[in-house]
Amino acid sequence: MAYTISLEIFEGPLDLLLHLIQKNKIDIYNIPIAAITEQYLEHLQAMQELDLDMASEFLLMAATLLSIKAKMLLPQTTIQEEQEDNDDPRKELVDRLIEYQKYKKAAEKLKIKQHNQAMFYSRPLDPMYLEDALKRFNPLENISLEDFKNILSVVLTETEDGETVKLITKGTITVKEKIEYIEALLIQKPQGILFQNLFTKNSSTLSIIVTFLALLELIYLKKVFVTQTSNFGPLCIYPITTQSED
Amino acid sequence: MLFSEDKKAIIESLLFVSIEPLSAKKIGDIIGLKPDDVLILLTEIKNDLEKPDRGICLIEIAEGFKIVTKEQYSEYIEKILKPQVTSLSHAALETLAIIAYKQPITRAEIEQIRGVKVDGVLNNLMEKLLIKEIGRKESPGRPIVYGTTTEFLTYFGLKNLSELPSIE
Amino acid sequence: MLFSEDKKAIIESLLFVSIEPLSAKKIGDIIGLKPDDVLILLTEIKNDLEKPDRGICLIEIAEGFKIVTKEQYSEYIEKILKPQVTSLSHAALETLAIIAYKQPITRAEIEQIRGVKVDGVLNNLMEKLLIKEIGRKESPGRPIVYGTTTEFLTYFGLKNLSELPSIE
Repeated sequence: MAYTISLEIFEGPLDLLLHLIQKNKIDIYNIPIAAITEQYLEHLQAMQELDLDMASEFLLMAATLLSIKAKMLLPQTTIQEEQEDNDDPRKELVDRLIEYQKYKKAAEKLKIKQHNQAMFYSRPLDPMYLEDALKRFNPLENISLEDFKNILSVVLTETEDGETVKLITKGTITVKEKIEYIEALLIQKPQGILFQNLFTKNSSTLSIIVTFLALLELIYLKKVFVTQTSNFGPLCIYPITTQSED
Repeated sequence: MLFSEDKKAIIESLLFVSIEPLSAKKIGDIIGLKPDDVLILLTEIKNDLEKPDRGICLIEIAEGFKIVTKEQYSEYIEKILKPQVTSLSHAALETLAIIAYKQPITRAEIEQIRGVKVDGVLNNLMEKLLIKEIGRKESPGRPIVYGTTTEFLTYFGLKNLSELPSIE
Repeated sequence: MLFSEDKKAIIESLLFVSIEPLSAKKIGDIIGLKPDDVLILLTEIKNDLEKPDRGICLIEIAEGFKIVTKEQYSEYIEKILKPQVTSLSHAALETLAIIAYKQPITRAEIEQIRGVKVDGVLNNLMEKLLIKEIGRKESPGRPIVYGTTTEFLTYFGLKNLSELPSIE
Protein backbone atom coordinates (compact mmCIF):
# COMPACT_ATOMS: atom_id res chain seq x y z
CA MET A 1 0.00 0.00 0.00
CA ALA A 2 1.33 3.39 -0.96
CA TYR A 3 0.70 4.95 2.42
CA THR A 4 -0.18 3.55 5.76
CA ILE A 5 -3.49 4.53 7.17
CA SER A 6 -3.79 4.87 10.87
CA LEU A 7 -6.14 2.30 12.28
CA GLU A 8 -8.11 5.02 13.98
CA ILE A 9 -11.77 4.14 13.83
CA PHE A 10 -13.88 7.07 12.79
CA GLU A 11 -17.23 7.38 14.44
CA GLY A 12 -18.79 8.54 11.21
CA PRO A 13 -18.23 10.71 8.15
CA LEU A 14 -18.28 13.96 10.15
CA ASP A 15 -15.66 12.56 12.50
CA LEU A 16 -13.44 11.64 9.55
CA LEU A 17 -13.92 15.05 7.92
CA LEU A 18 -13.00 16.87 11.14
CA HIS A 19 -9.93 14.69 11.40
CA LEU A 20 -8.87 15.69 7.88
CA ILE A 21 -9.55 19.35 8.57
CA GLN A 22 -7.44 19.27 11.73
CA LYS A 23 -4.67 17.27 10.08
CA ASN A 24 -4.41 19.80 7.26
CA LYS A 25 -4.82 22.77 9.62
CA ILE A 26 -7.63 24.10 7.49
CA ASP A 27 -10.03 26.90 8.32
CA ILE A 28 -13.31 25.14 8.81
CA TYR A 29 -15.17 28.09 7.23
CA ASN A 30 -13.12 27.88 4.07
CA ILE A 31 -12.61 24.24 3.25
CA PRO A 32 -10.62 23.54 0.06
CA ILE A 33 -13.26 21.11 -1.06
CA ALA A 34 -11.36 19.49 -3.92
CA ALA A 35 -8.39 18.52 -1.73
CA ILE A 36 -10.53 17.36 1.17
CA THR A 37 -12.78 15.31 -1.10
CA GLU A 38 -9.74 13.58 -2.52
CA GLN A 39 -8.38 12.73 0.93
CA TYR A 40 -11.79 11.59 2.08
CA LEU A 41 -12.06 9.21 -0.87
CA GLU A 42 -8.57 7.88 -0.17
CA HIS A 43 -9.60 7.03 3.36
CA LEU A 44 -12.73 5.39 2.09
CA GLN A 45 -10.66 3.32 -0.30
CA ALA A 46 -8.31 2.26 2.49
CA MET A 47 -11.20 1.34 4.73
CA GLN A 48 -12.57 -0.85 1.97
CA GLU A 49 -9.22 -2.53 1.45
CA LEU A 50 -8.91 -3.19 5.15
CA ASP A 51 -12.39 -4.62 4.91
CA LEU A 52 -13.58 -2.47 7.77
CA ASP A 53 -17.26 -2.64 8.40
CA MET A 54 -18.08 0.57 6.66
CA ALA A 55 -21.43 2.17 7.18
CA SER A 56 -23.43 3.53 4.29
CA GLU A 57 -23.18 6.99 5.86
CA PHE A 58 -19.56 7.21 4.67
CA LEU A 59 -20.65 6.65 1.08
CA LEU A 60 -23.44 9.17 1.40
CA MET A 61 -20.96 11.80 2.58
CA ALA A 62 -18.67 10.96 -0.34
CA ALA A 63 -21.56 11.66 -2.69
CA THR A 64 -22.31 14.92 -0.87
CA LEU A 65 -18.67 16.04 -1.14
CA LEU A 66 -18.56 15.23 -4.85
CA SER A 67 -21.77 17.14 -5.40
CA ILE A 68 -20.38 20.20 -3.57
CA LYS A 69 -17.18 19.93 -5.57
CA ALA A 70 -19.17 19.85 -8.81
CA LYS A 71 -21.23 22.88 -7.80
CA MET A 72 -18.09 24.83 -6.96
CA LEU A 73 -16.60 24.10 -10.34
CA LEU A 74 -19.60 25.58 -12.10
CA PRO A 75 -19.39 29.25 -13.01
CA GLN A 76 -20.90 31.39 -10.24
CA THR A 77 -22.78 33.65 -12.59
CA THR A 78 -26.17 32.05 -13.09
CA ILE A 79 -28.51 33.78 -10.68
CA GLN A 80 -27.42 37.06 -9.22
CA GLU A 81 -30.20 37.29 -6.61
CA GLU A 82 -28.81 34.56 -4.42
CA GLN A 83 -26.36 36.36 -2.21
CA GLU A 84 -22.95 35.52 -0.76
CA ASP A 85 -23.58 33.21 2.17
CA ASN A 86 -26.38 31.30 0.60
CA ASP A 87 -24.64 30.50 -2.61
CA ASP A 88 -21.64 28.85 -1.02
CA PRO A 89 -22.43 25.18 -1.61
CA ARG A 90 -20.26 24.32 1.41
CA LYS A 91 -22.41 26.19 3.91
CA GLU A 92 -24.67 23.35 4.99
CA LEU A 93 -21.75 21.01 5.47
CA VAL A 94 -19.81 23.63 7.45
CA ASP A 95 -22.81 24.22 9.72
CA ARG A 96 -23.07 20.51 10.40
CA LEU A 97 -19.35 20.25 11.09
CA ILE A 98 -19.47 23.18 13.53
CA GLU A 99 -22.45 21.68 15.34
CA TYR A 100 -20.84 18.25 15.48
CA GLN A 101 -17.54 19.68 16.71
CA LYS A 102 -19.38 21.41 19.55
CA TYR A 103 -20.62 18.09 20.93
CA LYS A 104 -17.33 16.35 20.29
CA LYS A 105 -15.72 18.92 22.56
CA ALA A 106 -18.52 18.51 25.11
CA ALA A 107 -17.85 14.76 25.09
CA GLU A 108 -14.20 15.45 25.91
CA LYS A 109 -15.24 17.58 28.88
CA LEU A 110 -17.64 14.90 30.08
CA LYS A 111 -14.86 12.34 29.81
CA ILE A 112 -12.74 14.39 32.20
CA LYS A 113 -15.65 14.72 34.62
CA GLN A 114 -16.25 10.99 34.41
CA HIS A 115 -12.60 10.36 35.17
CA ASN A 116 -12.59 12.74 38.16
CA GLN A 117 -15.77 11.26 39.58
CA ALA A 118 -14.30 7.76 39.43
CA MET A 119 -11.86 8.80 42.19
CA PHE A 120 -14.72 9.04 44.69
CA TYR A 121 -15.84 5.72 46.08
CA SER A 122 -19.27 5.05 47.56
CA ARG A 123 -20.12 2.54 50.20
CA PRO A 124 -21.50 -0.66 48.64
CA LEU A 125 -24.91 -2.03 49.39
CA ASP A 126 -24.63 -4.00 52.63
CA PRO A 127 -26.92 -7.04 52.45
CA MET A 128 -27.02 -7.16 56.24
CA TYR A 129 -29.18 -4.03 56.37
CA LEU A 130 -31.39 -5.11 53.52
CA GLU A 131 -32.06 -8.38 55.21
CA ASP A 132 -33.16 -6.52 58.26
CA ALA A 133 -35.37 -4.12 56.33
CA LEU A 134 -36.92 -6.99 54.39
CA LYS A 135 -37.81 -8.88 57.53
CA ARG A 136 -39.99 -6.06 58.70
CA PHE A 137 -41.31 -5.25 55.26
CA ASN A 138 -45.01 -5.69 54.65
CA PRO A 139 -45.59 -6.20 50.92
CA LEU A 140 -49.30 -5.55 51.42
CA GLU A 141 -48.82 -2.36 53.39
CA ASN A 142 -50.71 -0.01 51.11
CA ILE A 143 -53.48 -2.34 50.10
CA SER A 144 -56.78 -2.37 51.94
CA LEU A 145 -58.88 -5.51 52.20
CA GLU A 146 -61.54 -3.78 50.13
CA ASP A 147 -59.01 -3.11 47.30
CA PHE A 148 -57.88 -6.68 47.54
CA LYS A 149 -61.40 -7.98 47.11
CA ASN A 150 -62.02 -5.63 44.17
CA ILE A 151 -58.93 -6.83 42.39
CA LEU A 152 -60.38 -10.32 42.35
CA SER A 153 -63.80 -9.14 41.24
CA VAL A 154 -62.26 -7.36 38.27
CA VAL A 155 -60.25 -10.41 37.25
CA LEU A 156 -63.27 -12.67 37.47
CA THR A 157 -65.42 -10.26 35.45
CA GLU A 158 -62.81 -10.05 32.73
CA THR A 159 -62.67 -13.83 32.52
CA GLU A 160 -66.42 -14.11 32.23
CA ASP A 161 -66.43 -11.58 29.40
CA GLY A 162 -64.36 -14.16 27.57
CA GLU A 163 -61.63 -11.64 27.10
CA THR A 164 -58.43 -13.55 26.57
CA VAL A 165 -55.11 -11.97 27.12
CA LYS A 166 -52.32 -13.25 24.94
CA LEU A 167 -48.78 -12.88 26.05
CA ILE A 168 -46.46 -12.32 23.13
CA THR A 169 -42.89 -12.89 24.13
CA LYS A 170 -40.08 -11.08 22.42
CA GLY A 171 -37.60 -13.01 20.28
CA THR A 172 -34.66 -14.89 21.67
CA ILE A 173 -32.63 -13.52 24.52
CA THR A 174 -29.12 -14.92 24.65
CA VAL A 175 -27.03 -15.64 27.72
CA LYS A 176 -24.27 -13.58 26.13
CA GLU A 177 -26.50 -10.52 25.92
CA LYS A 178 -27.54 -10.92 29.53
CA ILE A 179 -23.92 -11.30 30.64
CA GLU A 180 -23.13 -8.04 28.90
CA TYR A 181 -26.17 -6.46 30.49
CA ILE A 182 -25.18 -7.53 34.01
CA GLU A 183 -21.58 -6.46 33.48
CA ALA A 184 -22.72 -3.08 32.24
CA LEU A 185 -24.99 -2.65 35.25
CA LEU A 186 -22.17 -3.55 37.63
CA ILE A 187 -19.93 -0.94 36.09
CA GLN A 188 -22.70 1.53 36.67
CA LYS A 189 -23.41 0.23 40.18
CA PRO A 190 -20.12 -1.13 41.54
CA GLN A 191 -21.62 -1.04 45.01
CA GLY A 192 -23.70 -4.07 44.06
CA ILE A 193 -27.14 -4.85 42.73
CA LEU A 194 -30.03 -6.99 43.87
CA PHE A 195 -30.83 -10.01 41.70
CA GLN A 196 -34.47 -9.01 41.56
CA ASN A 197 -33.52 -5.63 40.16
CA LEU A 198 -32.19 -7.33 37.04
CA PHE A 199 -35.79 -7.68 35.89
CA THR A 200 -38.78 -5.53 35.43
CA LYS A 201 -42.14 -6.78 36.53
CA ASN A 202 -42.86 -7.49 32.88
CA SER A 203 -39.86 -9.73 32.35
CA SER A 204 -40.77 -13.06 30.81
CA THR A 205 -39.91 -16.35 32.49
CA LEU A 206 -37.45 -17.02 29.69
CA SER A 207 -35.74 -13.73 30.38
CA ILE A 208 -35.44 -14.53 34.08
CA ILE A 209 -34.00 -17.99 33.37
CA VAL A 210 -31.51 -16.63 30.87
CA THR A 211 -30.48 -13.94 33.35
CA PHE A 212 -29.94 -16.59 36.00
CA LEU A 213 -27.81 -18.64 33.60
CA ALA A 214 -25.83 -15.52 32.76
CA LEU A 215 -25.27 -14.92 36.46
CA LEU A 216 -24.04 -18.50 36.96
CA GLU A 217 -21.66 -18.05 34.07
CA LEU A 218 -20.33 -14.80 35.55
CA ILE A 219 -19.80 -16.52 38.91
CA TYR A 220 -17.99 -19.38 37.15
CA LEU A 221 -15.80 -16.86 35.32
CA LYS A 222 -15.08 -15.26 38.72
CA LYS A 223 -16.32 -11.92 37.47
CA VAL A 224 -18.95 -11.52 40.16
CA PHE A 225 -19.75 -12.90 43.57
CA VAL A 226 -23.11 -13.27 45.12
CA THR A 227 -24.20 -13.16 48.73
CA GLN A 228 -27.39 -14.34 50.32
CA THR A 229 -27.59 -14.14 54.07
CA SER A 230 -30.55 -16.46 54.53
CA ASN A 231 -32.88 -18.80 52.66
CA PHE A 232 -35.07 -16.79 50.29
CA GLY A 233 -33.17 -13.67 51.34
CA PRO A 234 -32.19 -11.13 48.71
CA LEU A 235 -29.35 -12.10 46.37
CA CYS A 236 -26.77 -9.34 46.14
CA ILE A 237 -24.40 -9.33 43.18
CA TYR A 238 -21.03 -7.63 43.37
CA PRO A 239 -18.20 -7.24 40.90
CA ILE A 240 -15.21 -9.35 41.98
CA THR A 241 -12.61 -7.32 43.79
CA THR A 242 -8.98 -7.52 42.84
CA GLN A 243 -7.79 -8.43 46.30
CA SER A 244 -7.35 -11.98 47.47
CA GLU A 245 -8.86 -12.73 50.87
CA ASP A 246 -6.21 -13.55 53.36
CA MET B 1 0.33 12.21 67.94
CA LEU B 2 2.21 9.07 67.06
CA PHE B 3 1.07 8.73 63.46
CA SER B 4 0.22 11.11 60.69
CA GLU B 5 -3.44 12.08 60.57
CA ASP B 6 -3.34 10.76 57.06
CA LYS B 7 -3.09 7.14 58.20
CA LYS B 8 -6.20 7.49 60.32
CA ALA B 9 -8.05 9.06 57.40
CA ILE B 10 -7.04 6.24 55.07
CA ILE B 11 -8.25 3.65 57.58
CA GLU B 12 -11.57 5.42 57.77
CA SER B 13 -11.90 5.45 53.99
CA LEU B 14 -11.09 1.72 53.83
CA LEU B 15 -13.61 0.85 56.52
CA PHE B 16 -16.17 3.00 54.74
CA VAL B 17 -16.02 1.10 51.45
CA SER B 18 -15.60 -2.39 52.85
CA ILE B 19 -18.69 -4.37 53.76
CA GLU B 20 -16.48 -7.30 54.75
CA PRO B 21 -14.74 -6.91 58.10
CA LEU B 22 -11.10 -5.81 57.70
CA SER B 23 -8.36 -7.27 59.91
CA ALA B 24 -5.68 -5.05 61.43
CA LYS B 25 -3.15 -7.06 59.46
CA LYS B 26 -4.88 -6.45 56.18
CA ILE B 27 -5.23 -2.72 56.84
CA GLY B 28 -1.57 -2.64 57.87
CA ASP B 29 -0.52 -4.32 54.63
CA ILE B 30 -2.38 -1.73 52.61
CA ILE B 31 -1.17 1.39 54.39
CA GLY B 32 2.25 0.15 55.46
CA LEU B 33 1.85 -0.08 59.26
CA LYS B 34 2.34 -2.89 61.75
CA PRO B 35 -0.94 -4.51 62.92
CA ASP B 36 -0.32 -3.24 66.46
CA ASP B 37 -0.06 0.33 65.22
CA VAL B 38 -3.22 -0.13 63.18
CA LEU B 39 -4.97 -1.30 66.35
CA ILE B 40 -4.03 1.93 68.11
CA LEU B 41 -5.58 3.97 65.31
CA LEU B 42 -8.67 1.74 65.21
CA THR B 43 -9.15 2.38 68.93
CA GLU B 44 -8.94 6.13 68.28
CA ILE B 45 -11.55 5.84 65.54
CA LYS B 46 -13.74 3.71 67.80
CA ASN B 47 -13.59 6.39 70.51
CA ASP B 48 -14.34 9.19 68.05
CA LEU B 49 -17.44 7.31 66.90
CA GLU B 50 -18.75 6.90 70.43
CA LYS B 51 -19.61 10.61 70.63
CA PRO B 52 -23.36 11.21 70.70
CA ASP B 53 -23.38 13.24 67.48
CA ARG B 54 -22.09 10.28 65.49
CA GLY B 55 -24.53 7.81 63.93
CA ILE B 56 -22.12 4.98 63.21
CA CYS B 57 -19.83 2.79 65.30
CA LEU B 58 -16.87 0.48 64.90
CA ILE B 59 -17.49 -3.14 65.77
CA GLU B 60 -15.14 -6.10 65.98
CA ILE B 61 -16.56 -9.06 64.17
CA ALA B 62 -15.25 -12.22 62.49
CA GLU B 63 -11.59 -11.42 63.19
CA GLY B 64 -11.93 -7.98 61.77
CA PHE B 65 -13.38 -4.52 62.09
CA LYS B 66 -16.40 -3.11 60.41
CA ILE B 67 -18.34 0.16 60.60
CA VAL B 68 -22.09 -0.20 61.12
CA THR B 69 -24.87 2.19 62.03
CA LYS B 70 -25.70 2.54 65.72
CA GLU B 71 -28.49 0.19 66.68
CA GLN B 72 -30.79 2.88 68.05
CA TYR B 73 -31.16 4.40 64.57
CA SER B 74 -32.36 1.25 62.82
CA GLU B 75 -35.92 2.52 62.50
CA TYR B 76 -34.67 5.40 60.35
CA ILE B 77 -32.39 3.17 58.32
CA GLU B 78 -35.36 1.02 57.43
CA LYS B 79 -37.18 3.98 55.97
CA ILE B 80 -34.27 4.64 53.64
CA LEU B 81 -33.89 1.05 52.54
CA LYS B 82 -37.56 0.23 52.11
CA PRO B 83 -37.87 1.64 48.59
CA GLN B 84 -35.17 -0.86 47.59
CA VAL B 85 -37.57 -3.63 48.36
CA THR B 86 -39.86 -3.98 45.41
CA SER B 87 -43.53 -3.97 46.28
CA LEU B 88 -46.08 -6.22 44.64
CA SER B 89 -46.92 -5.74 40.98
CA HIS B 90 -50.51 -5.69 39.84
CA ALA B 91 -50.07 -9.16 38.33
CA ALA B 92 -48.83 -10.45 41.69
CA LEU B 93 -51.75 -8.90 43.54
CA GLU B 94 -54.27 -10.40 41.11
CA THR B 95 -52.71 -13.81 41.48
CA LEU B 96 -52.62 -13.48 45.25
CA ALA B 97 -56.29 -12.51 45.32
CA ILE B 98 -57.22 -15.55 43.22
CA ILE B 99 -55.25 -17.85 45.51
CA ALA B 100 -56.62 -16.26 48.69
CA TYR B 101 -60.24 -16.74 47.63
CA LYS B 102 -59.98 -19.98 45.69
CA GLN B 103 -57.44 -21.99 47.67
CA PRO B 104 -56.44 -24.76 47.38
CA ILE B 105 -55.80 -24.03 43.71
CA THR B 106 -53.37 -25.36 41.07
CA ARG B 107 -51.18 -23.29 38.82
CA ALA B 108 -53.18 -24.34 35.78
CA GLU B 109 -56.41 -23.18 37.40
CA ILE B 110 -54.89 -19.77 38.17
CA GLU B 111 -53.63 -19.49 34.60
CA GLN B 112 -57.10 -20.39 33.38
CA ILE B 113 -58.53 -17.40 35.26
CA ARG B 114 -55.77 -14.89 34.48
CA GLY B 115 -55.21 -16.01 30.89
CA VAL B 116 -51.43 -15.79 31.26
CA LYS B 117 -48.59 -17.90 32.61
CA VAL B 118 -48.00 -17.30 36.29
CA ASP B 119 -44.78 -19.21 37.08
CA GLY B 120 -42.78 -16.08 37.74
CA VAL B 121 -45.50 -14.47 39.80
CA LEU B 122 -45.93 -17.59 41.94
CA ASN B 123 -42.22 -17.69 42.70
CA ASN B 124 -42.28 -14.06 43.61
CA LEU B 125 -45.20 -14.56 45.99
CA MET B 126 -43.46 -17.54 47.56
CA GLU B 127 -40.26 -15.58 48.05
CA LYS B 128 -42.27 -12.91 49.83
CA LEU B 129 -43.76 -15.69 51.98
CA LEU B 130 -47.31 -14.79 50.93
CA ILE B 131 -48.22 -18.19 49.50
CA LYS B 132 -46.96 -21.74 49.83
CA GLU B 133 -47.46 -25.18 48.39
CA ILE B 134 -50.06 -26.83 50.56
CA GLY B 135 -50.32 -30.24 48.93
CA ARG B 136 -51.20 -32.05 45.72
CA LYS B 137 -54.48 -32.42 43.93
CA GLU B 138 -55.88 -35.94 43.36
CA SER B 139 -56.15 -35.51 39.61
CA PRO B 140 -54.00 -36.62 36.64
CA GLY B 141 -50.41 -35.54 37.16
CA ARG B 142 -51.11 -34.79 40.82
CA PRO B 143 -50.45 -31.06 40.40
CA ILE B 144 -49.26 -28.94 43.33
CA VAL B 145 -51.91 -26.82 44.99
CA TYR B 146 -51.22 -23.43 46.52
CA GLY B 147 -52.65 -21.55 49.47
CA THR B 148 -51.89 -18.45 51.52
CA THR B 149 -49.57 -18.36 54.54
CA THR B 150 -49.81 -17.18 58.11
CA GLU B 151 -47.71 -14.18 57.08
CA PHE B 152 -50.39 -13.27 54.55
CA LEU B 153 -52.94 -13.11 57.36
CA THR B 154 -50.56 -11.13 59.54
CA TYR B 155 -49.91 -8.54 56.82
CA PHE B 156 -53.64 -7.91 56.48
CA GLY B 157 -54.17 -8.15 60.20
CA LEU B 158 -56.58 -11.06 59.84
CA LYS B 159 -57.17 -13.82 62.39
CA ASN B 160 -58.16 -16.34 59.76
CA LEU B 161 -59.30 -16.67 56.17
CA SER B 162 -62.98 -16.36 57.01
CA GLU B 163 -62.31 -12.72 57.79
CA LEU B 164 -61.60 -11.94 54.13
CA PRO B 165 -64.38 -9.70 52.76
CA SER B 166 -67.02 -11.61 50.85
CA ILE B 167 -66.90 -11.20 47.08
CA GLU B 168 -70.57 -11.73 46.34
CA MET C 1 -26.37 23.92 69.64
CA LEU C 2 -29.67 24.44 67.87
CA PHE C 3 -30.60 20.82 67.41
CA SER C 4 -30.12 17.72 69.44
CA GLU C 5 -26.89 15.86 68.67
CA ASP C 6 -29.17 12.98 67.96
CA LYS C 7 -30.47 14.47 64.71
CA LYS C 8 -26.96 14.92 63.38
CA ALA C 9 -26.14 11.34 64.30
CA ILE C 10 -29.24 10.04 62.51
CA ILE C 11 -28.35 11.99 59.37
CA GLU C 12 -24.89 10.47 59.44
CA SER C 13 -26.34 6.97 59.75
CA LEU C 14 -28.73 7.60 56.84
CA LEU C 15 -25.98 8.92 54.59
CA PHE C 16 -23.88 5.92 55.57
CA VAL C 17 -26.33 3.28 54.33
CA SER C 18 -27.97 5.05 51.42
CA ILE C 19 -26.89 4.07 47.94
CA GLU C 20 -28.69 6.97 46.30
CA PRO C 21 -27.90 10.61 47.06
CA LEU C 22 -30.33 11.94 49.69
CA SER C 23 -32.04 15.31 49.35
CA ALA C 24 -32.47 17.59 52.37
CA LYS C 25 -36.22 17.17 51.92
CA LYS C 26 -36.07 13.40 52.03
CA ILE C 27 -33.86 13.42 55.13
CA GLY C 28 -36.19 15.97 56.71
CA ASP C 29 -39.23 13.79 56.04
CA ILE C 30 -37.59 10.85 57.74
CA ILE C 31 -36.27 12.59 60.84
CA GLY C 32 -38.97 15.24 61.19
CA LEU C 33 -37.04 18.44 60.42
CA LYS C 34 -37.53 21.20 57.89
CA PRO C 35 -35.21 20.96 54.84
CA ASP C 36 -33.50 24.22 55.86
CA ASP C 37 -32.64 22.79 59.27
CA VAL C 38 -31.36 19.62 57.65
CA LEU C 39 -29.12 21.77 55.47
CA ILE C 40 -27.59 23.37 58.57
CA LEU C 41 -26.75 19.96 59.99
CA LEU C 42 -25.43 18.76 56.63
CA THR C 43 -23.09 21.75 56.55
CA GLU C 44 -21.86 20.85 60.04
CA ILE C 45 -21.21 17.28 58.91
CA LYS C 46 -19.47 18.54 55.78
CA ASN C 47 -17.17 20.71 57.89
CA ASP C 48 -16.43 17.89 60.33
CA LEU C 49 -15.40 15.68 57.43
CA GLU C 50 -13.03 18.26 56.03
CA LYS C 51 -10.60 17.67 58.91
CA PRO C 52 -7.39 16.00 57.76
CA ASP C 53 -7.87 12.94 59.96
CA ARG C 54 -11.11 12.06 58.14
CA GLY C 55 -11.04 9.86 55.04
CA ILE C 56 -14.51 10.55 53.72
CA CYS C 57 -16.33 13.66 52.55
CA LEU C 58 -19.84 14.92 51.88
CA ILE C 59 -20.53 15.83 48.27
CA GLU C 60 -23.53 17.44 46.65
CA ILE C 61 -24.54 15.39 43.67
CA ALA C 62 -27.64 14.57 41.59
CA GLU C 63 -29.90 16.90 43.58
CA GLY C 64 -28.83 15.34 46.86
CA PHE C 65 -26.04 14.61 49.30
CA LYS C 66 -23.81 11.62 49.47
CA ILE C 67 -20.81 10.47 51.50
CA VAL C 68 -17.88 9.22 49.44
CA THR C 69 -14.20 8.59 50.11
CA LYS C 70 -11.83 11.51 49.60
CA GLU C 71 -10.29 11.37 46.15
CA GLN C 72 -6.70 11.39 47.38
CA TYR C 73 -7.22 7.98 48.99
CA SER C 74 -8.47 6.23 45.85
CA GLU C 75 -5.16 4.41 45.41
CA TYR C 76 -5.66 2.67 48.77
CA ILE C 77 -9.33 1.95 48.10
CA GLU C 78 -8.33 0.30 44.86
CA LYS C 79 -6.40 -2.29 46.83
CA ILE C 80 -9.74 -3.46 48.19
CA LEU C 81 -12.15 -2.58 45.41
CA LYS C 82 -11.83 -2.82 41.67
CA PRO C 83 -11.10 0.59 40.13
CA GLN C 84 -14.28 2.21 38.87
CA VAL C 85 -13.56 1.71 35.21
CA THR C 86 -14.68 4.47 32.97
CA SER C 87 -15.78 2.39 30.09
CA LEU C 88 -17.94 4.61 27.93
CA SER C 89 -16.88 4.48 24.31
CA HIS C 90 -16.24 7.58 22.32
CA ALA C 91 -19.50 7.06 20.43
CA ALA C 92 -21.40 6.67 23.70
CA LEU C 93 -19.90 9.83 25.19
CA GLU C 94 -20.67 11.89 22.08
CA THR C 95 -24.24 10.65 21.96
CA LEU C 96 -24.64 11.24 25.66
CA ALA C 97 -23.31 14.80 25.29
CA ILE C 98 -25.83 15.53 22.54
CA ILE C 99 -28.69 14.16 24.63
CA ALA C 100 -27.57 15.98 27.78
CA TYR C 101 -27.41 19.38 26.09
CA LYS C 102 -30.39 19.06 23.74
CA GLN C 103 -32.89 16.99 25.71
CA PRO C 104 -35.66 16.18 24.99
CA ILE C 105 -34.32 14.89 21.68
CA THR C 106 -35.38 12.19 19.20
CA ARG C 107 -33.15 9.49 17.75
CA ALA C 108 -33.40 11.07 14.29
CA GLU C 109 -32.20 14.41 15.64
CA ILE C 110 -29.19 12.77 17.29
CA GLU C 111 -28.39 10.93 14.06
CA GLN C 112 -28.60 14.18 12.13
CA ILE C 113 -25.93 15.72 14.38
CA ARG C 114 -23.61 12.72 14.56
CA GLY C 115 -24.08 11.67 10.94
CA VAL C 116 -24.38 7.99 11.90
CA LYS C 117 -27.01 5.57 13.17
CA VAL C 118 -27.24 5.48 16.95
CA ASP C 119 -29.66 2.59 17.71
CA GLY C 120 -26.99 0.43 19.32
CA VAL C 121 -25.48 3.28 21.30
CA LEU C 122 -28.89 4.34 22.62
CA ASN C 123 -29.66 0.82 23.85
CA ASN C 124 -26.28 0.66 25.50
CA LEU C 125 -26.82 3.99 27.28
CA MET C 126 -30.27 2.91 28.41
CA GLU C 127 -28.95 -0.36 29.80
CA LYS C 128 -26.36 1.63 31.74
CA LEU C 129 -29.28 3.71 33.05
CA LEU C 130 -27.64 6.92 31.83
CA ILE C 131 -30.54 7.92 29.58
CA LYS C 132 -34.24 7.12 29.44
CA GLU C 133 -37.26 7.63 27.25
CA ILE C 134 -38.95 10.73 28.60
CA GLY C 135 -41.94 10.98 26.30
CA ARG C 136 -42.99 11.41 22.71
CA LYS C 137 -42.66 14.35 20.38
CA GLU C 138 -45.83 15.88 18.97
CA SER C 139 -44.74 15.49 15.39
CA PRO C 140 -45.57 12.95 12.65
CA GLY C 141 -44.96 9.42 13.91
CA ARG C 142 -44.82 10.69 17.49
CA PRO C 143 -41.18 9.65 17.89
CA ILE C 144 -39.77 8.82 21.33
CA VAL C 145 -37.71 11.56 22.93
CA TYR C 146 -34.76 10.84 25.21
CA GLY C 147 -33.28 12.58 28.24
CA THR C 148 -30.67 11.94 30.91
CA THR C 149 -31.28 10.26 34.29
CA THR C 150 -30.30 10.86 37.91
CA GLU C 151 -27.63 8.18 37.43
CA PHE C 152 -26.20 10.34 34.65
CA LEU C 153 -25.70 13.17 37.14
CA THR C 154 -24.13 10.82 39.68
CA TYR C 155 -21.87 9.25 37.08
CA PHE C 156 -20.40 12.59 36.04
CA GLY C 157 -20.45 14.16 39.49
CA LEU C 158 -23.00 16.86 38.62
CA LYS C 159 -25.39 18.50 41.08
CA ASN C 160 -27.91 19.12 38.30
CA LEU C 161 -28.05 19.73 34.56
CA SER C 162 -27.13 23.40 34.88
CA GLU C 163 -23.67 22.24 35.99
CA LEU C 164 -22.92 20.73 32.58
CA PRO C 165 -19.72 22.26 31.22
CA SER C 166 -20.37 25.18 28.88
CA ILE C 167 -20.08 24.33 25.19
CA GLU C 168 -20.01 27.73 23.54
